Amino acid sequence: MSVANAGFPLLTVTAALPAAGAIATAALPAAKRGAAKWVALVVSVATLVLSLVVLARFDPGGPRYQLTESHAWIADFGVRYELGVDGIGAVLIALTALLLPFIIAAAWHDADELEPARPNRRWRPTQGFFALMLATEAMVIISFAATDVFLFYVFFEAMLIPMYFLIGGFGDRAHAAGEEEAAKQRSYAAVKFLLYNLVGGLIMLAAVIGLFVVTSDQLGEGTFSLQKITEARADGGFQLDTNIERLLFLGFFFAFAVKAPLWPLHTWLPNAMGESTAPVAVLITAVVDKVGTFAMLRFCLGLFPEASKWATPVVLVLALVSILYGALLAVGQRDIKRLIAYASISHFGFIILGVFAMTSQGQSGATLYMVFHGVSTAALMLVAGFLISRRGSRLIADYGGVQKVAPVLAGTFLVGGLATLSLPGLAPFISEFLVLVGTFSRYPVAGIVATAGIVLAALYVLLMYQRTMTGPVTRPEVRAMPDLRVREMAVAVPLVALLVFLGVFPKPLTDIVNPAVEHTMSDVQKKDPEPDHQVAETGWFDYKPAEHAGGDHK
Amino acid sequence: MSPVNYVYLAAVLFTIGAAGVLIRRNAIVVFMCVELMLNAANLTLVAFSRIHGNLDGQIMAFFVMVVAAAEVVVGLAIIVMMYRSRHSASVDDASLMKL
Amino acid sequence: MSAVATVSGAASSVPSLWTLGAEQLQAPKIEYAQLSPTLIVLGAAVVGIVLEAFLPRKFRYGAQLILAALGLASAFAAVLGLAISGHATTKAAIAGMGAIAVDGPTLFLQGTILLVGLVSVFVFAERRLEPRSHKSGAHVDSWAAQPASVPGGEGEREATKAGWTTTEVYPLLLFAVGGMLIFPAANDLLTLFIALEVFSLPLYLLCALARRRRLLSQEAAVKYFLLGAFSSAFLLFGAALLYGYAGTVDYSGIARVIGNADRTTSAVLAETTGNDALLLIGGALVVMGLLFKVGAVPFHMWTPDVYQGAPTPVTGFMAAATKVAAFGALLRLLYVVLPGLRWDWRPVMWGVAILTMLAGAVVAITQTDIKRLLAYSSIAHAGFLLAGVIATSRDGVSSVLFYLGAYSFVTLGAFAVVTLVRDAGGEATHLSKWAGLGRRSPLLAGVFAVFLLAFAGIPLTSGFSGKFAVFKAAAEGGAGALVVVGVIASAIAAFFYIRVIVLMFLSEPKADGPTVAVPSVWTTSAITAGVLVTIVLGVAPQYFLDLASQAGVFVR
Amino acid sequence: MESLIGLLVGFPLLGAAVLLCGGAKLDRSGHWLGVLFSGASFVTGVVLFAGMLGRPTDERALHQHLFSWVPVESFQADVAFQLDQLAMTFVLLITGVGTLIHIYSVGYMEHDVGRRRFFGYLNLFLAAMLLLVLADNYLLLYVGWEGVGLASYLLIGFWQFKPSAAVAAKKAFLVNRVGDAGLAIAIFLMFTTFGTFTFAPVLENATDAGEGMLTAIGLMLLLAACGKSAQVPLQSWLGDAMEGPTPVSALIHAATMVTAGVYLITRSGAIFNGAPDAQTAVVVVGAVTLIFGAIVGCAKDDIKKALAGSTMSQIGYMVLAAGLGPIGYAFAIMHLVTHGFFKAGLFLGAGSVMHGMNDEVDMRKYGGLRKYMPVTFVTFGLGYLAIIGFPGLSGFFSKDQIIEAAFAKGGTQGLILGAVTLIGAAITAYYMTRVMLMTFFGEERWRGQENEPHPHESPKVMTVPMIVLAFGSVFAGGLFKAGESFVHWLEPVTQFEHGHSPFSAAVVTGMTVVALLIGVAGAWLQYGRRPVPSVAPRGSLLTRAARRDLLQDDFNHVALVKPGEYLTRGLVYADNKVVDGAVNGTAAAFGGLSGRTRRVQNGFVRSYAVSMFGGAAVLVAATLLMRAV
Repeated sequence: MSVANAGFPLLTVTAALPAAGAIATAALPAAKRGAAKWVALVVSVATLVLSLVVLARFDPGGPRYQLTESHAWIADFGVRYELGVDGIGAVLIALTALLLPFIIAAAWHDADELEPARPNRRWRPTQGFFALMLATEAMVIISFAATDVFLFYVFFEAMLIPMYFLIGGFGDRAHAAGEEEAAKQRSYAAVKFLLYNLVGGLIMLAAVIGLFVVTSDQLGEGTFSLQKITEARADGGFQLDTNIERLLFLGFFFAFAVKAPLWPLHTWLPNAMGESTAPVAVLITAVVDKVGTFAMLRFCLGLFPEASKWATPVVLVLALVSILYGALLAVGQRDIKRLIAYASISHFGFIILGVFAMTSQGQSGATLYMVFHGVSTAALMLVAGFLISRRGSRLIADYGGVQKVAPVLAGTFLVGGLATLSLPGLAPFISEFLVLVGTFSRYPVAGIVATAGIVLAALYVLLMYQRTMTGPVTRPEVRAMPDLRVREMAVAVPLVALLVFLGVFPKPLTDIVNPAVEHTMSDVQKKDPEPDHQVAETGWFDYKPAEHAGGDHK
Repeated sequence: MSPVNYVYLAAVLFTIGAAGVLIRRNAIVVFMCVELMLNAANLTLVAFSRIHGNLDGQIMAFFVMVVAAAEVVVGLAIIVMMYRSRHSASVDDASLMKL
Repeated sequence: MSAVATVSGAASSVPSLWTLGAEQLQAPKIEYAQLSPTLIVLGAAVVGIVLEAFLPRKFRYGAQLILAALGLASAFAAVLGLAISGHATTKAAIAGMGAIAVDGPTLFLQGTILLVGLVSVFVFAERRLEPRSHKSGAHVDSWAAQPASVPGGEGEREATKAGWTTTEVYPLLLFAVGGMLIFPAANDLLTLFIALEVFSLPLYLLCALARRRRLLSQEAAVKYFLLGAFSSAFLLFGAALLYGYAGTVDYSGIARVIGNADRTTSAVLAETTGNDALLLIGGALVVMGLLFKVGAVPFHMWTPDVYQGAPTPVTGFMAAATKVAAFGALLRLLYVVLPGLRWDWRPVMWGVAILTMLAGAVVAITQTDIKRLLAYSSIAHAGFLLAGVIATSRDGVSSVLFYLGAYSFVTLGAFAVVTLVRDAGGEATHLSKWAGLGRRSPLLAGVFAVFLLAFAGIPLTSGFSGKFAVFKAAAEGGAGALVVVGVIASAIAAFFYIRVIVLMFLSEPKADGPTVAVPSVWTTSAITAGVLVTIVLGVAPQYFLDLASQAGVFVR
Repeated sequence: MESLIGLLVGFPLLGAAVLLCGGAKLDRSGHWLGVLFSGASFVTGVVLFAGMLGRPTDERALHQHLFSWVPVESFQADVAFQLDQLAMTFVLLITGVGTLIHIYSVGYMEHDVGRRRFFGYLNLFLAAMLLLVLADNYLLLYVGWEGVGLASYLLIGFWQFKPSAAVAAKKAFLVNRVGDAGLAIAIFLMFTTFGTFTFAPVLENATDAGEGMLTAIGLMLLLAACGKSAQVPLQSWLGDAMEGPTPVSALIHAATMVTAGVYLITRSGAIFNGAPDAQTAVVVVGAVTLIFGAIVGCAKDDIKKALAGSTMSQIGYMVLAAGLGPIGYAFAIMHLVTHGFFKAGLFLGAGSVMHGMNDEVDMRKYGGLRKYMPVTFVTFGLGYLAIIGFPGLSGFFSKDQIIEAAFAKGGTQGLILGAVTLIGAAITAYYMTRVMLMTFFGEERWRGQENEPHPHESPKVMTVPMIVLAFGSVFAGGLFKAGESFVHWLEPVTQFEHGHSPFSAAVVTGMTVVALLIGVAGAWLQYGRRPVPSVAPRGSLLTRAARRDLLQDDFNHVALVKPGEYLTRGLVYADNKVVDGAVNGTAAAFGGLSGRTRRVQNGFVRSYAVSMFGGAAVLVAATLLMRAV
């Protein structure tokens, strides 16, 4: 620890940069609207660079948590300012930092409608919008890097505030029932988002306090430090009473299940994603919600392994329900953004499935899933946002034949969609397949049920594509639709390229993630199930021509 | 007779006072009932002081009297002010703020 | 009282004031240094009265303001001096012949109260908000031009034209503060009662002194006064019974008797202590008197009405300072006098705490007046504080102290903000008027949002640190269930805080919406103080937590 | 040598990338670029083939390991290729026929605005298909598997402005997805059983797994095969797939992609050999589809749909053969190859006809075209003779082998299968003759209709590929049959054992010829002697059912689509009312509670006092109670 402290506080800086950027952006005067956008973009790119440095500095072979920082914060609560990343945290920080520039670029004009007709010294929506985004980024990064439960909790909760204003304050002007109704829906969605997560957070607060109490009477002084607790458990200095552990687990899990979101706590997501602007929707589902699934992996399993195992059956069932339920509801949606929201619910089902399958394939898959789902949803949702901004409507029925007038838009949209239905060759396929294999190898039935999800995914994606992009062009609004502009290309194309690249060559990521997953597996003291008939892996080099490949052992 | 009976009497007085507060409408009367309760307390103090054979109770009683007097000053002022502005001393009229 | 300590304990010889002459009584010993904060404040108050009597009207405002500010500031300096010189910890002692305990909690709370008083003085002194008077063109503040005059009557009109105001508020404030300084320090039942009255009576009056909406203001005063007097009668009767049980009003004395250290000293004591009814009823009644002051269910019903009717600066002062003082007294009573009865009062307090948290939160949901809303939220917070009180541990004490410090400034700031949102009729307290405030003046709305988030206990605000400290103490004290209830209550409470935020930021401004008055340096500084404390205690509370935990021991 | 394998996939992949990302500047040259890339792939294939022939049998298989793809603990997925005789066969078929069809398309798509995109997709398909057959493990095969699915989706829906095309594309992808799920599960099973899913280790050790597991895996693989090869019950998409441009139907939905299922079964032979029940299932599926497709083929008036039905039925033959085990694998592949030639030829012929007939597909509006498009007539005719199994042509040999093998299965099962294949042969002869007659003979029914077409022969760029394919359909069979060359070629991979047919080869051949004569005669009686009505007669019940693809879509609609719609609607409702309602209900409940409780605050001091008094009483009582208990 102390050794690590000597080092340069990379993680803190990575998180502090966007925070500073947020303040800077917010501070800009009303007239400097354009500058605000650029500041935000530049800062987010700089953060991306830093996060890449984090990835580079992270040594997969090294200790579990790296780049650690540890400073006293609130001794009375046993709270320290402790940062550190394992492979999982590192890649998720990278994901966050990666998506923000695209989100900001995509949201370039989203706050413009709100700008008052005549400049007003006090009311500066654009500055506020981008400042809030950067603030969210900072908080998300901290919560990915926090190795102190309390520190994590603080930002896990605080994150809600900027998100709340992003959802409630800025919407796309594309509501079917007019702006009046839209405003109502927006604030409803924002409040719903905040209340759901706040309730989850408060229940978690009870568990956090409980954790403090048990640590303080078992370790002498209460602590929230993951390392401390894990070490203490390792050398037997810390065993939780079964029931207490289960209660605490439930407290934590509830909060994360709301955030993730897991059925039946999911209903806030469609509202939030439906009413907010597409970039904000991406911020919700691709970045903020990942904190929930990440926290399950790191805190639920890391702190309460026994309880996690105890809860696994129920969680798996809920995850499966989420997968199928989300997919079926996606099929039934008439609103593009709500459709993508339900698709995300289905995907979060997969992630949680992978986390709780407790096999290395499942958990690596889940981690990769978080990243890839982030990228694919970003691609799909942002392009959808471009589409919606052109037509001013979110209803699928208002489109048709777009492919003819805007082929590039349609193309990127299709690739995003194919990624969402996890087509091989695109990144999400790898994660989904890993999750399925991992689940199947321990819970075959669950694996098979989940596999049904991939069929449904094809259904809702292709239905949406068919109804929006194909067919004859009947509507004048569609006929007048321009293809992607340069800015929009700059957003969509790199994401698509990334999807393809990671789909073909994910090894860099798996190399970083695998060791971290091993650690998690050791937390829960689980081993991968052995194959019934393990065969010596015959590499390609000692490959024999197939004269006995017929298996004619008669 | 045993000083304990005074305690019982005091208890009765206190209850009467409390009942008065709950029942009567006129602010002045309500206030007087409160005073009655204070005096019941006084009586208790004195009685116990007698029982315990130390003076704390009696001393306290004097303090209470003084306090009661001060309270009267403030209380009457407020009640009179209310009366002047609404020409009624009924506490039930003072119910603009509710829910 | 122990000055006139017991004559020969024999019940046969009839002790009375007359027989006293025989004995020479030793002059009571008063530690002026340790009582200095109280003395300074009360002294300043008296001087204030004199000034009020002799100064010509136009000088009064300035003089009173300076006097009050100086008095409070120097009193605070005195508190600091005492704390630094170790009176909070090592040199903690009973002073004033056993009447006053000068120890950690006392000094911590006195410091808090003094700061709150100081900030309140600033809010009291605000005279930018009201329009100038026509005739003299003098600035006026939010105090009645002439309290004695009939609302809407000739006298009032005259006074208003003349631009008079009630400068008596400053001495009254000082008296109230004086009483509050004694309240948590009181080390015997009599002092407790006196202190209670000393700070209650000025408050009753302050409630009645609003310039606008005088009927409401007077009604608030009446309700507060009658109910206050009622409750103090209960407290007194309870005190009498306790005296009856223990034969002394001295805290430590009673505690000793309860802990049957010296029951056998006298036959009488043996007899009275024979029936616990005296003790239990007495204790219950005293506690009830204090619960009334902290506004715990079911003794809370005065809170909304009084908070709404009283002049907003007074509301802020009451909400902050009264709670601090009352909880201080409650803590001392339960921890010093009745620790022996823990197993009797804890379950009861459990009930009260749960009721208070839930009722406060639930009823607040449907409130439409911002001041009433804050009143109910203060009830809910009283509930959270009670959870800390129940912990019955050193952590419990310090957590409550910290919470009080944090909460009082948030409250002050919030009510200070309320004073600024005005329309033709004075303050626009109806929630519907607050719609779209965020568009009109984002800064103010933002500040208020910070306060609301602190109330809601969102991390990085003092509200969260406080709530965490209290719940932690409660959980450690084995009140886990209470924590869960508290969490649920906070969830419910969050709902209406958020409602206000939604109203301010997400709903379109009304055409006839209120204007936000630009305050003078006074209110500004008050609000700034509120925000600063809220953030600092939220982000880096460690120092203050240490302070509180050092101050967490009562001297017995 | 190994290093060349990558190029097989690389060329078309590069082509696809260039064409799809290239932008409008490639519009004019794009198609030739596409041809170039596929041609390059073909040449590479030939080179490798030559190299392979140059090596002794047991060293023919090549292996190329490119890079480790997804390594997670024991889950080691590599991108590695395996080029053995089986793969080689497919490579040549795919690249060869593929290139021909590329060339053909240059002419066929000449006037289409999206031609560059079209060739991009075609190249993409070639890449995916080659990946499928070259993969050395099931996961990589899965990638190719879904890749061809994507290509097929894109090409069926190529004319997206036609809603029917878009819907057909979606349907094809969905039905295939069901099959893909099967393949995925099969891979899971292999991973959990063997800890790997690379061909060599899995197949070598298949028998350790035990029959139960092998059966499970086998059935899952069969499901996958059904999806891709349009076998019952997942056959419904193939007919609609004809919405795509005809070259696509020729390449993907006749020659190559749809036969992937057969490849999968053959490749996984070791697994099926160990699971007789699975084999039986395969055989049954094959037999049923064989008849099913044939019947559908008889009733269709749309020439492409008729050919689609026949494709279905021919693949039925292959699947059936593959289901017979080592006695059938080689013949399945052999028929696959010959079928690749003549069916591609037939489709291109059909395309050529449509080209000359304003894209008219209804055969009832054809007739007597032989003198207007002689080349098409001849090539189509040769393909026709080949498919009905006219002695001496390729179809005859391959089909005859399968029938023989079917009988050789032995026992009643063998007899039934033999009978089915014979009947199939008869029906094949019938519907193909029907197509032939309706298109090229009889009076010219297209005359005198509005915008009367002017039938004309297609340009060289189209006819040349047809001619080449015609050669293939004539001679390939004989070539393969000669000295069992083909069987010996494949034996190292697929095993071969001689089945012992109850009848001598001569007898079987005789029966086959009889069957085909019956079929031809039947068709002649119906369509050759009397004029063909240009509007379809109502027809018998069976005919009408067959025109509706034997009600397969109606069945799916009733059994799956409708219930699905109800389910989703129900869930959408439930999500709003129940799941969400619960939460909103709680909120409302608190609101109501609050509304009621606040009434207590009635503004009267005295009632407040009451509550205080009551509170005090309760407090006292409770305290006393605490002491009492």
